[in-house]
Amino acid sequence: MVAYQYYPGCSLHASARDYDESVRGVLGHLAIKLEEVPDWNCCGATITPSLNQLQSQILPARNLALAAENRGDLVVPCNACYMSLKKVQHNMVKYKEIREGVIDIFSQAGLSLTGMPEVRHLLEMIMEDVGLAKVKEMVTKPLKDLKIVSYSGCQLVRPLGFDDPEDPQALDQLMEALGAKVLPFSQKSHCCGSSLMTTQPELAFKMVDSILEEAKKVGAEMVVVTCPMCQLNLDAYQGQINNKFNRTGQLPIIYFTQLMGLAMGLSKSQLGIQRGIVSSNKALEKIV
Amino acid sequence: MSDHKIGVYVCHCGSNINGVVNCAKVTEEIGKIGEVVVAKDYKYMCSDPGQEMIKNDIKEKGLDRVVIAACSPRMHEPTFRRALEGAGLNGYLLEMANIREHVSWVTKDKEEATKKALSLVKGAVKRVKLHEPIEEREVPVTNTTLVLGGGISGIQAALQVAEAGHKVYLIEQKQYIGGNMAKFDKTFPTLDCAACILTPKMVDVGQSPNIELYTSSEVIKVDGYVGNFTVTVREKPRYINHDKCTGCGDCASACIMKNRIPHEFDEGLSKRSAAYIPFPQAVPLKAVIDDGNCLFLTRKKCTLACVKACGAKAINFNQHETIHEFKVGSIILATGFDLFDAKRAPQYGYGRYANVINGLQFERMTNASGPTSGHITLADGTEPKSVAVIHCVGSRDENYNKYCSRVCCMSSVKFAHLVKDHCDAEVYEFYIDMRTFGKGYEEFYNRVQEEGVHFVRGKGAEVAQIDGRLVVIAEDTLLGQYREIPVDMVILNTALEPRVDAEKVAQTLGISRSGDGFFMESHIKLDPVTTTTDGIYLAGCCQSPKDIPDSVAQGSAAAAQSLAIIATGKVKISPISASIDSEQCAGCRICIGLCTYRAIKLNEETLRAEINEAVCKGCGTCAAGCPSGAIRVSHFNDDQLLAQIEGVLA
Amino acid sequence: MFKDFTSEIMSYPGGEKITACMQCGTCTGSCPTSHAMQYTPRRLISLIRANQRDTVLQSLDIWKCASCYSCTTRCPRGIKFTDIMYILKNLAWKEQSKMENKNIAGFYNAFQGLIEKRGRMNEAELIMKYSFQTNPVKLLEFAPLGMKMLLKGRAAFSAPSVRNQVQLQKIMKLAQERGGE
Amino acid sequence: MAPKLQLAIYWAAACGGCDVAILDTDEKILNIAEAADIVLWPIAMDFKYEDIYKMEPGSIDVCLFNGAIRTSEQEELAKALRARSKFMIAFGACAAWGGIPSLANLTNREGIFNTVYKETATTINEEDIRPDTNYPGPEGELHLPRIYDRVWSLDQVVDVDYYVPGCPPTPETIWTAILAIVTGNLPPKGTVIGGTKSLCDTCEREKTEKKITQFKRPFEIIADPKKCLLEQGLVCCGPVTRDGCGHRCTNNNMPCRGCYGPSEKVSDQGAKLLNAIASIMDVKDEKSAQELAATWEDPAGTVYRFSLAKSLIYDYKKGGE
Repeated sequence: MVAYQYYPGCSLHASARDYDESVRGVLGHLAIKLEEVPDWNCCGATITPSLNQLQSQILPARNLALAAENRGDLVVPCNACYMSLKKVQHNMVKYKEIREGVIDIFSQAGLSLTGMPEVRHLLEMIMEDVGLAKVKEMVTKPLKDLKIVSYSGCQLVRPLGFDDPEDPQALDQLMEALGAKVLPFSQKSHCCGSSLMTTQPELAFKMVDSILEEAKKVGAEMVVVTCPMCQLNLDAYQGQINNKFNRTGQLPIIYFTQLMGLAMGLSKSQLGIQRGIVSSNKALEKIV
Repeated sequence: MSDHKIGVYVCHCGSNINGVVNCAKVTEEIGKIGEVVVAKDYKYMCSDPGQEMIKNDIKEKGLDRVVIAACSPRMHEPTFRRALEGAGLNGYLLEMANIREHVSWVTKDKEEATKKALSLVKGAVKRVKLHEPIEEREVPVTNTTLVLGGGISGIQAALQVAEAGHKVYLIEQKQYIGGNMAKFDKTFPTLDCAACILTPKMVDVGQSPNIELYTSSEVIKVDGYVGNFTVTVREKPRYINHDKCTGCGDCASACIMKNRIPHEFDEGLSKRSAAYIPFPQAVPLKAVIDDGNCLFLTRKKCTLACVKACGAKAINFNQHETIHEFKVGSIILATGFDLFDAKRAPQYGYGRYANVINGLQFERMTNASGPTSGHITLADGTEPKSVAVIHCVGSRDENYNKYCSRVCCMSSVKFAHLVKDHCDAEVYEFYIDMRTFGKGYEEFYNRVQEEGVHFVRGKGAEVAQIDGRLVVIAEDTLLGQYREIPVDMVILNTALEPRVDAEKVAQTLGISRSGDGFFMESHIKLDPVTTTTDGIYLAGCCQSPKDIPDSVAQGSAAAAQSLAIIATGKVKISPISASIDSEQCAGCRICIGLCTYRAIKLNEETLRAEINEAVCKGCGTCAAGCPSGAIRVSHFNDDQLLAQIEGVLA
Repeated sequence: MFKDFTSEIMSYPGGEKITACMQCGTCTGSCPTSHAMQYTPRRLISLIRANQRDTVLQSLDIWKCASCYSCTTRCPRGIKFTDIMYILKNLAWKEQSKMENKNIAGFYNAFQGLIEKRGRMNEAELIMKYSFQTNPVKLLEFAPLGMKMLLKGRAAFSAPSVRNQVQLQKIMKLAQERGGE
Repeated sequence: MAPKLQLAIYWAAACGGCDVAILDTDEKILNIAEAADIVLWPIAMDFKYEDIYKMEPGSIDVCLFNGAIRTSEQEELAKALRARSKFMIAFGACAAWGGIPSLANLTNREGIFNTVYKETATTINEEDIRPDTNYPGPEGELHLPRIYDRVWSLDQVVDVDYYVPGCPPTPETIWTAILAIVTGNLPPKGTVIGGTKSLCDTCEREKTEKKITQFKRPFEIIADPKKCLLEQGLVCCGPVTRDGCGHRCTNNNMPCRGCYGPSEKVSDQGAKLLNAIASIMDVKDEKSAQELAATWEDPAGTVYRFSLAKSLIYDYKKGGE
């Protein structure tokens, strides 16, 4: 059994519980073992870096230090956490003053940085380590005729991501491997507004609306996401946004792992599918 | 102890050196060294009086070695060598210490600079003692020229050499000459019709008794050296007998692949057959068979309708490739450029949105003999009511190419004019800086401004398609506002890039490329036509992006270089070269792979390496790599270098 | 100290290349929120280079960055503008007097406070804290969504935290003490 | 009958292998004994310093000096013997170019002491005691030799007449040297007794154009016995090393380690080899060069295994402290 270290991030223990459930379900099904990083802490997302640069290095660095105690790559399902962890790793290599600052602070708190694991997004790991061939092999219920758009979001592909920052391909390829019909979508890596949704909703509403409207126009039945933040903004606020801009129609926002699970024959409840604010029952009728 | 008589001359270079380095102090200190009989400093050592001073000292004081502390030897070593020779001393008994570029220009602290200058001069003194007199050699020149590339600059160069009465081999990779210019409609700033000015030159090439044209051909090997190259050329089979083909096009009409293959000459905007005439003015005007798409050649399954249709019986599927070998005195490289593939910048929607096109596609669209017969049309056949031109796609951008592609500002303005001229749509130009530097260019820009084109200062950031309409997103930086401007058509004015096979060509010819990937000239200002390999010259966009006037000028300049060595009849070869001590050579072959100029070969009988000193450039790479120390570079041998280091460190 | 604002920005990781800007506006054109900014990203660079420190740090525009990194990816001169936005926010935050928007300050305070205290985030708790710090009426606005989330099992009310809180608090405090750079 | 040769054999920083090598001349040792009186040979016979100091200048005909110079005692003895010997011979790689002991020059005295007296896993030295040159013992103050900051070859501290290369020198080489001295058939001063070509030159393995795609260590592959070892990724010092050893290593399918020192035209054995190997690494850019270089275990210890003391990167001309 291949083993990875798992950094779920705060959301997956709360608002994105469904993501966590489907991740564990699918990877279990693929005989991949996840070991949760012991005593991990919040990555600081985009908030801590806005307030205090050193703290924003310290938070992810502590996770990297804890993860370094075990073996295996560090797999991260959340785009924001992925970017935070990867960026700190990058900074620690590139900037001597950051590296020394972090190590010095750690030494005063009994923490040592013995090494750093490879930080990889869950999608990256599935594409590169599991591979499309294996995924196709595991599909028992192809998502035939399910029309989707894949929405990678920004921090999966920028600035240090593994896919093309303008026109990411991995999620499209994975969804096609599951049998879904992937529609052309120009906003694959546009931004969902992230935390602006709370502080400046007028900005975030417009961003989400633009994404949802294009998805509807190209005829998508669902939007597939790789990040709990994207999911929350697109799903939970969809009602309010529709009201504000007088839009009709609702689009379910689903995690890619949930569709993987369905295609591989796992049950809806096992994958947390009922937890979407916008129900996906209708869209999924034809496959389940 | 050797008893040399060394003269040391420290140049002030006005205040260039003396402003930082205390030249008098350096002179005084160096004069204390025993073998230095003369030490002088002077305002301009390279001036006539400066040189006279050196010559007189050599004659009067019997100097046998000279050290000059001045600028880079690249600048004035030949000058001072001539001075030594004028006084009867071998020019290689000279050593220059570069106290300008290496000291005064890069050091702020005056004391440090003086100290460093003194060290360098001491090194030079130690070294010059070990210099040996060496002689330059002369070799005869073959009076033929090979031009590689049949675009406008290659054509210009070939015609000029041919007109001077000398033989030219013109090698073109495509089936026809004319290059990119043949695709244009109008040229800036005069709006001359490209075909009208280019076609006569193409015809001249075809008719000149001094030009042997080889199309569908490429250079696969170059041996030899300046004045005496042997070039091997592979001519691919064309499956058409050129003596019989009349260029009538009957084969094209008959071909069962008709209208099924994207036509390269039309940048994919039209479809062609597998047998076709490239374009009506093509030289040579002969049919071409596309071996990648011909059903007979690829699958042996075809009714051979073309063969039946050809009245001249010109089609011959039994042709094979031919290898030619030419002896030439010089080579002119004019291989042109590739257009940046706009798909590499997906944010502009090229390849995704039908009405996003590149500049060459627009050229074909406006060309009267092009796919739309000169009409500017959208994918649905209608005329656009608004057009955006985005500058700098793939240029001036760290993510793609850092350099400015130089022609796009002007061609964009030309596009704007042509749109106004053809269909009077609104035109938006998205630019970073307008660079209209040539003769008549600013005036042309001014004229197009007056035609009512909207110039938006801001780089197009993205092209979106909203409700079926293209939208260019950019900041109007003069307004300081984010803008979304809806248009019907977007023209991406993409970068000019080094050709995809530039590295291969550079290796075949043994020349270098600069950081941007274009072929490297030997001096960017004073020698932009020659390469670092003697006898190989550059013309046109293979050296850097340039417009037609500049390409033509460089083509002529390259021709002049080639004619110059033919006129002299002989070339001088630098005496600095490597030699192999066959007693010490172990035949390990390390040096052979290292030599960029292919000057080293293994003697199969003795199993020792041998150097062709005429080809050797004296770069020293082999000497550094030779593990047994068998290779020695004259004028740069280990003893001399170590002595210099010791002198500097002393 | 610093000669001017430009050298101050350049001294932080990510701010190095600010002088390379050629004012092409690709950043603004790529930014999903620049339409709502008084000073677009390109103008902010101009203002920094014109040494208008207060204008920049007092601007609410810097708090409109969503950290999507579009500007950074597309910048033709390799300027990491997202990182520069972070630097600007750091400086503005340190000089609190320059922070005017209560909502923004409240949210960032609430988030940071929770992390410093417990090391992990809880959205429900964050929203409550944020609302109390700014305007408790907000709670009513969030209530319907909160209810939905609760019903779907997506709200956790128990406060999650790291076990080694002492260690986490210590390293966060040390980082804070070092001037937040 | 001519008077017997007065022969001294001394060792400095060395492993003792050179002394054993003299015995390895087998029955020829008897011929040596016949031709020479051994006046000094610490490994085999009992001598005191006073015995040496008592000798007159020029009273020793030949001194075979093996080992490098790394302590004050060794330098002192080298000078004392030089003063009393007609011919001073740097015997073996250590005396000639510093040998393996001179790899210590990659660090300094402090670094070596740290390793030996502090950092090794089995060392317990809580008071951080370091060797000292003075020790107040019960019988009075004792003086110990001082260890130098770096290791020198013999000719960096005294004038040397001939060099006998090898680690250790082969019996054939030793015999050639002794024969030359006994018969008075002397080559020019400074000559290295050995071949005049490089080992690579006389090596019979088949050579083609070289490209190293991966560095290998001898235990990792079974090398093709017919082909050039360097081409198989084994770092062989043959190209830069003097021949005359009889190809003992390469004949046994092991790469040359360079113990016969730099060949005739090579001034810096390690730098030359490093240069040559860098030239044939099959790489395209800096990154792939770094990746390939990382597969090479201990480059400095490989190219400079026997000659670091003579490397140009140090101030190679001065000796002593």
